[in-house]
Amino acid sequence: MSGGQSMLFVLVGVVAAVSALYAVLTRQILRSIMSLGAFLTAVAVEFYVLAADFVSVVQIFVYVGGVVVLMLFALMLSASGERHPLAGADRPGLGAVLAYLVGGGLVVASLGAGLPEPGKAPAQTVDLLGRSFLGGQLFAFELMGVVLLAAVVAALVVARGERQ
Amino acid sequence: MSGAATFAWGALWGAVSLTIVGALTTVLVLVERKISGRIQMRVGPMHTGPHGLLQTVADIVKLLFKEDVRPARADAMAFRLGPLLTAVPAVLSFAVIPFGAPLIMRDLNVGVLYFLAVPGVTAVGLLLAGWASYDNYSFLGGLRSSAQFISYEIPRTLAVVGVVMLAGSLRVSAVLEAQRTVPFLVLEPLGFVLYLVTTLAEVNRTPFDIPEAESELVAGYHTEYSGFRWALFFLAEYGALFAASAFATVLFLGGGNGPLLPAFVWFLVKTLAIVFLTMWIRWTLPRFRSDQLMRLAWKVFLPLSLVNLVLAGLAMQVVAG
Amino acid sequence: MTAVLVLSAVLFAIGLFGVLTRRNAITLLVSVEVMMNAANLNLVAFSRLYQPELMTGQVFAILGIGVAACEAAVGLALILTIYRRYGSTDVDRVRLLRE
Amino acid sequence: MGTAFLLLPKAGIGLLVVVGLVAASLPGAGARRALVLAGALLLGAAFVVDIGLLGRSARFFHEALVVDRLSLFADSVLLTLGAVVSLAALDGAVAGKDGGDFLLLFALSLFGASVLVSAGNLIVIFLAVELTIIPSFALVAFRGADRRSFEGALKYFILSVLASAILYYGLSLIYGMTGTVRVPLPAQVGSSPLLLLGIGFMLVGFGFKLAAFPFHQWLPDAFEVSHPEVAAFLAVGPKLAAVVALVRILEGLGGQSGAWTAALAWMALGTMFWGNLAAFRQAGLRRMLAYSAVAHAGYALVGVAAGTPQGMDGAVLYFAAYGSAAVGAFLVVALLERDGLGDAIAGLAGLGRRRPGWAAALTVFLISLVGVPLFAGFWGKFSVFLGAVEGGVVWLVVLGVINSAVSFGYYGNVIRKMYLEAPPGRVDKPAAVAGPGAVPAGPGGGAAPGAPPPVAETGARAAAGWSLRTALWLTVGLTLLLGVVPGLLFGALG
Repeated sequence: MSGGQSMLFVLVGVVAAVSALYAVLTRQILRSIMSLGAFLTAVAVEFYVLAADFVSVVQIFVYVGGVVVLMLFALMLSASGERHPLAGADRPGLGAVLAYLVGGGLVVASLGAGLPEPGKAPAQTVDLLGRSFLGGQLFAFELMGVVLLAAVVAALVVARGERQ
Repeated sequence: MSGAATFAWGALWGAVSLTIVGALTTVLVLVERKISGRIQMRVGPMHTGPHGLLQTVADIVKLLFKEDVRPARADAMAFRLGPLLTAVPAVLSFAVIPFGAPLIMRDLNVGVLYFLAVPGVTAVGLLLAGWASYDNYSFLGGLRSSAQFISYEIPRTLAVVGVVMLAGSLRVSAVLEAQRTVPFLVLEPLGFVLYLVTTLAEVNRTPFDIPEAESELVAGYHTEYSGFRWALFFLAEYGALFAASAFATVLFLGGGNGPLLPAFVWFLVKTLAIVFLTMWIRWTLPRFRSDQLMRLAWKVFLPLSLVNLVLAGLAMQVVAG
Repeated sequence: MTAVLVLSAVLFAIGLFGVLTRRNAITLLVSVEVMMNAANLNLVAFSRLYQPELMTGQVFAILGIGVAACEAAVGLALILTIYRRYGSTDVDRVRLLRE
Repeated sequence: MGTAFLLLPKAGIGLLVVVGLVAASLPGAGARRALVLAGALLLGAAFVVDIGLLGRSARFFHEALVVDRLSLFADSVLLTLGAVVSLAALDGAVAGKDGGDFLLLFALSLFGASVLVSAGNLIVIFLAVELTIIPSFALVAFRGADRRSFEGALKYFILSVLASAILYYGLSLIYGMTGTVRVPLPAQVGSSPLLLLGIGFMLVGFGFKLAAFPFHQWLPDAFEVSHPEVAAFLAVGPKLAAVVALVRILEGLGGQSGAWTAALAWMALGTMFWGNLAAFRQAGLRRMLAYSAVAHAGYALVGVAAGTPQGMDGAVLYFAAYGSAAVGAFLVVALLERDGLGDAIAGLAGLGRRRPGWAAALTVFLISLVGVPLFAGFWGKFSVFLGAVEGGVVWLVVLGVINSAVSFGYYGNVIRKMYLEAPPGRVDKPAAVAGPGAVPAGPGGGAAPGAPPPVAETGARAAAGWSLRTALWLTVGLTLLLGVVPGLLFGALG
């Protein structure tokens, strides 16, 4: 990464971290989901900065256009009671300590990892991805299709079970 | 390109896109009213300016100065975000539209996919707007609208995949290059029809304008909006319509390819022809019912778009040899 | 490279914190998505580090995004069903089973 | 490809998915049942093929799929399990209106497990784990009429996706630190802290899938509310697959890295103790079996923690040995439930006289679960502990043996109830049977809102169809056969 790029990376990274934090902290589910949307978009930008443009667009397509919309649907169809901020019942203490420990450990380990800086990224991402999907990773790609089938059937069965 | 230059170029293009979208909306609304007038044997707006040419300009001035009304129980943040999130994707999608050889902001590796992905965010805006208004009509409109949006996104994407197969690239310039001799309309007629029809559903136009079916839902998700925020919805609708038509030109009509005239002109002519087509459809066909609409998406368009993929494969064989 | 790792570590910790402290099913799902994205950042960055022309990390990330969408679809169907029965999406209030 | 026939067993499960798709779109119950039966026979045939292939190995799809000793053995277990569970479900879950969906979901999950045992790289491992669990959420929730089933499914879901996220993060770190997604991990990777953290996250993720302490909370809830057939499947299939994948990943590291071995040892220890002690307190048979399933995952982990090839093999073998008894015990639960007897342990009093066959079968299973010689379960424990001794973790073996002894307490209690206690009067109303003992734990058949309505005894006997009983006696036979001729097990693993 060039100097400008790494500065952009850090900047967008701060945006991502802040929106992620807001998403898990706020007591209004709608804000949480919207903040998640901002976070996902920021991560998509990070992907672009890391020269993974295809992943970046997939992130927007599937996550922001798909998952966030699904979550909003779920929220709105179950909305009546949840318009107001959630009441207590959260337990911050222990979770905060544990998350802090894990995060701290990871950060320290990352700082000490001493990985090399990546070289120049290939420009023809789409070509290479296509070759990978239909070459070395063909099996994983096909398996993904079965996973999708499973998810569709599972979601339908769960949603239908409730009608009986 | 260095970071700063990219940023400056992006900002410039953003401002230009916004201006284009604004101007386009102004013109297209007027054109639409005139066309609807002709089709229904009326004259349309006539009073402001010669032949009513300034009518929409006056409308915009009015909208800008109108009071911004917000229902008392509406969720303030969501109410503000809703129109923004519908308008911004429409503007952003202009980034990959090639108005002419140099007139494209970014010829992304993944341009075609970008164009399909970015407007997808609109669904979030529609849902938010409908929900935030705290109004049953708005809420139903928002839900229907985004459900429709998501359902039609699938056959639409698959219709475009056919073109991508033929072009062998997701890059907009490569798609255009591949059509230098024969536009894909010839090789992919079914794909074109699918794209056009699903696009009508995506931009909520008749016969797929369920979310704002006036007779049932008042004005759908934007029932409670007024003034500038309402104008943003309009901007989004016409911006998206123009962008989608422009992309139809890129994908199926060979973009700016054409004899004699400069690319820019050809591009505009083709795009406006498609825009006219959508308006024509809008004012002549009746509206579907909500459940019919969903059935149509899943049981007709989805299978058809799969058939289209097979046809695209055959077309590839024909082109190859 | 370090910047990516640190960012992803921070995001992972934020997501973990959310999972451990929040009790609403939808917010839990939000937190899990944050964690998955932290991993995606890692994968994309590592993809450039080793044999970038193979795109292994990016392929992994794309499939991971798909899996996350699958999980979300099934989970939200479940959450909606639960809501219709209990009138709440709060995990603590949904409690007929006991230890 | 001259070795393509090695994929035949997996193709059998793949075909079952297709059968499930057809069954899901058929309206008639009769045709559906015929299809399920055909599916069970298909799996049986695939099992025979699988046994015939033992000892061969090959890699497919750019090494993404590995067929070898471990995978063929695991597939033979999965195929048996699949056939038994489909048979058992024929009159149970499949009989309902959505029976075809059940078969489809079950087939998909089984397929995921079968891919997982052959996964040759981290990407496939992750996807296969997901393919195993995503349908199982719906399987757990399948008993739609009972509102608690959705609650159990929600808990299962939340912990599972959390585990998936942690596993995913761990895998991303492992990929980053080793530079490859191939498994087993290369041995010379060294031990950078980030890699160790990655392995740690992966272990936590698999710990959830195995329901190892302290990540076990989902299992009792999920098992209590689901169809007993589903519990039987979940107790063995996904866990076996997860252990095989874990063994495959760790194989390359050997006993080289001490940190993760220690972590696994503690995990195994906690799992055994927690499962066994909690099982003591349960008043319901199902919940007791669920906690015992937790404990048994602990025994298997002892083998993985040993870090020796012998121990790892033992861990894989453990699930085969333990499986027949665990599945059988849940089938007895299914029978009891269909008979309207509920599943309170107190209600089992006098079962030895009222249902001698079932009582005998349950006794066989429970003894096998304790690990008494000449029953299949013994050989599982034997090989795991042997491997652990070789690996130098004798203390873990001692504690494991103590745990086995402890577990006899609650298993024996059930046997005592069945044979030594008098039945509580003539039974006409099962609710009365389930009465006092069931209340504290709340799982009582009669008390739950959606539990099957009490049926008159004769009608119930007819309802508990031949297929379920066939499945039951199959598992009894398997438990005894593998117990008396353990060579079959050891030979199959090679």
